[in-house]
Amino acid sequence: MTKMTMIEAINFTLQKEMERDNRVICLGEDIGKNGGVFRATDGLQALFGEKRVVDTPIAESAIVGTAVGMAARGLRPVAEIQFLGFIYEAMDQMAAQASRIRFRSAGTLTAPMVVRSPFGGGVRTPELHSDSLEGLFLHSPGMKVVMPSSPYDAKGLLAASIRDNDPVLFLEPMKLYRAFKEEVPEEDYLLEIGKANVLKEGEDLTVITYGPTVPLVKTVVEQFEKQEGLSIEIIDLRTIAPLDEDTIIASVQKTGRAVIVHEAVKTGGPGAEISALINEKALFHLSAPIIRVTGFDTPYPVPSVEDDWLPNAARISQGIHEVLSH
Amino acid sequence: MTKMTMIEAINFTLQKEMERDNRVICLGEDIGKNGGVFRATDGLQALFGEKRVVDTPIAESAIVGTAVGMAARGLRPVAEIQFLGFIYEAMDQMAAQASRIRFRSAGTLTAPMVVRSPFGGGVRTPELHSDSLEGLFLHSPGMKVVMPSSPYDAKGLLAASIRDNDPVLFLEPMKLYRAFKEEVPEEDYLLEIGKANVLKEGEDLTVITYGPTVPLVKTVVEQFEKQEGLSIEIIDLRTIAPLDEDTIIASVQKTGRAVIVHEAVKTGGPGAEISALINEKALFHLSAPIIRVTGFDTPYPVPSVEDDWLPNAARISQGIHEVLSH
Amino acid sequence: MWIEPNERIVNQVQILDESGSIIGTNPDIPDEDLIALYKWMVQARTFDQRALKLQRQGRIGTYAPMIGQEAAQIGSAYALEKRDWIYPSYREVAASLVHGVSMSNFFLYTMGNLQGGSSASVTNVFPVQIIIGAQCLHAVGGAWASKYNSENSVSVAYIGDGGTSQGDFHEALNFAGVYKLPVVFFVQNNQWAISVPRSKQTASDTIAQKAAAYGISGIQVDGNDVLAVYSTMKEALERAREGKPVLIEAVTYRQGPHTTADDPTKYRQNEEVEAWLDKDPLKRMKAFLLDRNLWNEELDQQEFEIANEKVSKAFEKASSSPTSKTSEVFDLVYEQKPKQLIEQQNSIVTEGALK
Amino acid sequence: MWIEPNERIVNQVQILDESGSIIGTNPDIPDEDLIALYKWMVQARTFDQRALKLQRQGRIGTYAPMIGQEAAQIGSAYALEKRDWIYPSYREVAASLVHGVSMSNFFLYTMGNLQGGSSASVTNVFPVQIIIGAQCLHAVGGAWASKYNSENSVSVAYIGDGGTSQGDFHEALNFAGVYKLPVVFFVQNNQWAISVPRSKQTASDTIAQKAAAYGISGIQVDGNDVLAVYSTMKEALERAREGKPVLIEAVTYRQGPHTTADDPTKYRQNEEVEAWLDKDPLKRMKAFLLDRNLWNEELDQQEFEIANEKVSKAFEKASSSPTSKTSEVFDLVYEQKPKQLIEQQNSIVTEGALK
Ligand SMILES: Cc1ncc(C[n+]2csc(CCOP(=O)(O)OP(=O)(O)O)c2C)c(N)n1
Ligand SMILES: Cc1ncc(C[n+]2csc(CCOP(=O)(O)OP(=O)(O)O)c2C)c(N)n1
Ligand SMILES: [Mg+2]
Ligand SMILES: [Mg+2]
Repeated sequence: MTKMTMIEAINFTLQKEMERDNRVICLGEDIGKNGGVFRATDGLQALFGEKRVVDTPIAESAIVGTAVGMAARGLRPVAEIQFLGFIYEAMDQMAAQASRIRFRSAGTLTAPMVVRSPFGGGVRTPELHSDSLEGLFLHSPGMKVVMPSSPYDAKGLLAASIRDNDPVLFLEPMKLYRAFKEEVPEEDYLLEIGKANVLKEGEDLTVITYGPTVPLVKTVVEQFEKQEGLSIEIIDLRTIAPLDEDTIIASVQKTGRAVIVHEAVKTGGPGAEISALINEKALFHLSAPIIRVTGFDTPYPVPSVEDDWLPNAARISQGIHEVLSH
Repeated sequence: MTKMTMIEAINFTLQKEMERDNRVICLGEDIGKNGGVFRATDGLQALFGEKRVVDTPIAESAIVGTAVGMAARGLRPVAEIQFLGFIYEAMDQMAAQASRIRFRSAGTLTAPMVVRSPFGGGVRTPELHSDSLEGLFLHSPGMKVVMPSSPYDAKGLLAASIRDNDPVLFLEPMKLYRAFKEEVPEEDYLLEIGKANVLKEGEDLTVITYGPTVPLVKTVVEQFEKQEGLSIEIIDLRTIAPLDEDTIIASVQKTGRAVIVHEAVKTGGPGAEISALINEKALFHLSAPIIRVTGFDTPYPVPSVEDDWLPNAARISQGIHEVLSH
Repeated sequence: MWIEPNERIVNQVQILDESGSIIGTNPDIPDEDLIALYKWMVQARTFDQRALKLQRQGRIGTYAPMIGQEAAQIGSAYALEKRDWIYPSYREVAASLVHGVSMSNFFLYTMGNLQGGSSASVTNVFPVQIIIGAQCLHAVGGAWASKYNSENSVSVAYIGDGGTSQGDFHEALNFAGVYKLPVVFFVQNNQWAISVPRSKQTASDTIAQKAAAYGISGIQVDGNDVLAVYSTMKEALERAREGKPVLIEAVTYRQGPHTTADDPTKYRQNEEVEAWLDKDPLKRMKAFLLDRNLWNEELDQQEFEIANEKVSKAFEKASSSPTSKTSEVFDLVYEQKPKQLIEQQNSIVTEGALK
Repeated sequence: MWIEPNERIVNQVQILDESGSIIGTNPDIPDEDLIALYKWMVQARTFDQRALKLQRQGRIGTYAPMIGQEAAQIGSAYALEKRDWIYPSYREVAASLVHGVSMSNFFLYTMGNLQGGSSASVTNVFPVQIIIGAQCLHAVGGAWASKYNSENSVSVAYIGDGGTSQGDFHEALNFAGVYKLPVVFFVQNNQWAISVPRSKQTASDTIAQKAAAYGISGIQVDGNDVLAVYSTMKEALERAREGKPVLIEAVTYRQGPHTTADDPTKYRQNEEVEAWLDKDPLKRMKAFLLDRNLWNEELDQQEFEIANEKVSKAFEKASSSPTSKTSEVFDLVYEQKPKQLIEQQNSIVTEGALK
């Protein structure tokens, strides 16, 4: 066991996976000598050479598209999209190519590949560097979408993603890269894709979240429980495609109340699907409307106002209050 | 008044709008001499010349991106994307450029433009020619998404879209292009963007749908009412971004039951948002879970199985039955 | 100092003229290959014409005829080794057949059968790509994998003149150049992209010259001259195998409609079509073989009959293949079906009963 | 027959050598313009260095310094007419200032103030584009609008060497060629795209030669030679005004980090930086002016002081401008706020009270 930040855990996992399987190769902008703009691939080129850690020209469609081509021919590419806001450029290769090659080829070809990308706000970036676009891929069958909220999860989920035989979009909450350290086993372990993590059990309400907002939700819930003497369950989804229905439904059946928290804009986002799912499968257990505490329905704004725009402590508390008021 | 098919209504409206405002120009693949692969722009190049009806190279990002550039400099481009499945190629220009230029420029520049595209299934096309991807744009603030379900609506909504000062994605249900004719006034009229159309009032249940599935829903509902002696309300959304909350909520508050029908795949689609919205604002009026009858969570399949894959009469009836069973 | 527009004059590689006489140097191609090339053209054309007919009869779905492009497709695919890969668009039936896809498989594709995409299970041919340009990146990725594993396999992306306008085409050629990959971009410039003529697709005089943007080799070849295409492709493959990517422009003509859903009389003159019929690739190669005494009319008739028979058998086979079941689609999304798909799959079975 | 990789030798346009002496033909540029060009360079560099310092002090956000690229940006922007438009990326502060954006507006941008994007309200400068390549298409669309309305206005897209790899770059140049639009693509080849050197971005020897792919004019110019850039841009604008699009490659160097978030010592050698400092654009132009007796050390010092003063004032102005309010963001999504946004806007106001 060593204490690692999330970025260290990611870096460590990439190294281990590359050692384990020489079909794994990393490609992306500035991931070589520079080690990635966040240093996720730091030192990997020195270890594995330019053949396995490849700096690419600036062309996201090509990064994803060539990864599809590689994966279909037996490699296990791990592509980096420098910031999730740039994935729009690769949308066809993500949603119409990587996601559909198994289908199109009647199962004769597959795209076992990972597209890693930092995402989420709160770190004062220029425009289009803080967008949470995971919702687009929830609506793109064939793609899995996985996101860690801690160093431990990052390692287990990234290793599982690289070994998965389907394309995985692996989203790394930028603001958590160096937010804290925790114990991470150096030994091999995998966390199951498609399985949510009940971070904390509770009886009165369920907060469903994932990725960047998990630590914040934990803090808010802790305070709330102390102040109000309540018991709140927290679900960290870990995977949003496919969603872990069982865990979500079981929890809401117990608590009867749900708040969903994510940074992605509200309308048409992951929260909509989660709410619709609960409605479909646990409506009669609900004691209150499901509240979504999310980014507002605007473009991700400039740094000077992002703290108010994001689902912050005040807004999450307000959401919880509202659900409890019924 | 003349009887027109939807494709005729679209063609007629484009002509009228081009006559009315010479800032309106059409661009897209094969829209000139060929008049578009569905003949939506038939005859327009002969009327307005190559300057105003422009065949483009095959480059969707450029079609949308140059339209953004034109619109910001005072033109009113109407771009055609030949099939909605190809919009992935233009995703950045749609969601990060057209949608955000007002925001980015602090309101000093706008993108008054329309992107027209046929969409939806049931007509035995090759792969990626039948996809319903409107859900992606519901989750892209700054873009409006409008879809007619009849020739009359097509004219009023298209004219309104062209005159709107924000970018509009105007989606034309391919299977309805020539499905039927109806009276369409030749005079100018506009249908309000953002306003749903209550096609039929009812007391026992609300079916919410839009675009290609509207006529089917009408037929199924009619049969259902006859057979079961029920009264069902049908809402044709006409616009899915922004959603007409008031109409949806008022209806569900009355009926207490809702079925949502669309061809887009279920998970993360427009139905999820509608369901979440109802949950948020009318939960205590609900007597039954909201059921979504949609495309399945797979890539749009090959022609030989599409009729079973689509929300057909059997599946819609089943959905209605299910909601009524509570 | 200025690079003036289209300053480079690009010469086309030609071996046979329109009447089938040798123009350039006599190619060093064994007789059996000469005959095989022609036989493939006969088969491809026969398939193509039947498919068109079957579509008109409503027995198969939308079909994109390649009549006129046989030399380009067959000359290029015939030059490949079995271990090479091709990445076709929707119009590459001839190239695909040559590289090992069965006619019945292609019929299944046009019938909207899920198995129509399974070519890669029997030979190195990627499934048909509908999105213009996307396959170029897959070919680059494939070439990359092959270089990585020292497989000595070249990847060939087929694309049309119109496809060269797409961003993916650019990104693919650029990556190929940077990583020195064993890949050939084979552009069939058939003069039309649906209704848009080559001249409106790009202002560059030739497509071959686009190679200059990527520091790779480019060449233009008479795409209706199967010998020129074959020899050029051979050279290209040699370069590619050494890690020198190549852009080939094969100048040819789409004699038929874009697809069975298209009406070309809307946008092009009959005279143009007629003029290109004179350059027909089969006619030309046949004349050459006749002249060499490698062929005669009787053999020719026989060959068309054999081809007809083959196509008929293939169509029968496809027609009697199990049709796709809706429930199958749920098995092809992920390696393991998540709960949602299991539920949806089950719901469909129930509904089948309901109808 | 083969177009061999990089067969075309591209010569760079140069007027001043590194020491500021005339190499080529003496340019026909009035003294006041010569002085103005230099003064702009002084202002731009002063702004740039201050911005860097302010970022280090945490008073502005991420900043992308353009030190070393003053000649490229100013030489090109100074050649424009007021009615021309520029479409910048994130690094075009110098070009933007020359074309009429105020320093305080640029500071607002770096401070994350919504008003930082409002340049187009005062001058023909599009807001900063973050997405590599996207602005090229907007410039093409703008040029198209200008041609449509016979405005005689050229649109200039600024992009970096790395940006030429993007699909949008390709599609933009191709459209420009097809429609013969009044547009100039001005590539600042500053040798680096963050950590990726030019040599790994594309296998083409020069970026200028990429023009060949689009049937448009291309030219390479010494981007640290403000006179060469200015004269070349003048010619380019003439061509563009006649509907002949131009691709210019200005060879220059990014002396600083990619942005304030970047550490270039990770990936490049100090010797390389040093070598390029010898080619510094200000040094060179100053030597030229001194030699011509159009300038002296006193004037120089004075000019830096004036610039410093101006930058200070601009920063003060920006700092004392109203900060953006969260509620404003809801007003900038659509012309009219839909119900959802009104509700969300109202909710934010309430919450402000809660905190
Ligand atoms: C991304 C994308 N845009 C548009 C289309 C529609 N489309 C199909 S074929 C075609 C023309 C292609 O022309 P070309 O590349 O010359 O190939 P050809 O059909 O002549 O073989 C178009 C526009 C598509 N399939 N994909
Ligand atoms: C579509 C997209 N991909 C990646 C990035 C991240 N990024 C920002 S600047 C940059 C390098 C650009 O290099 P170049 O075009 O040479 O311009 P320079 O920074 O040197 O001025 C990269 C990769 C981006 N902003 N947009
Ligand atoms: Mg073509
Ligand atoms: Mg650069």
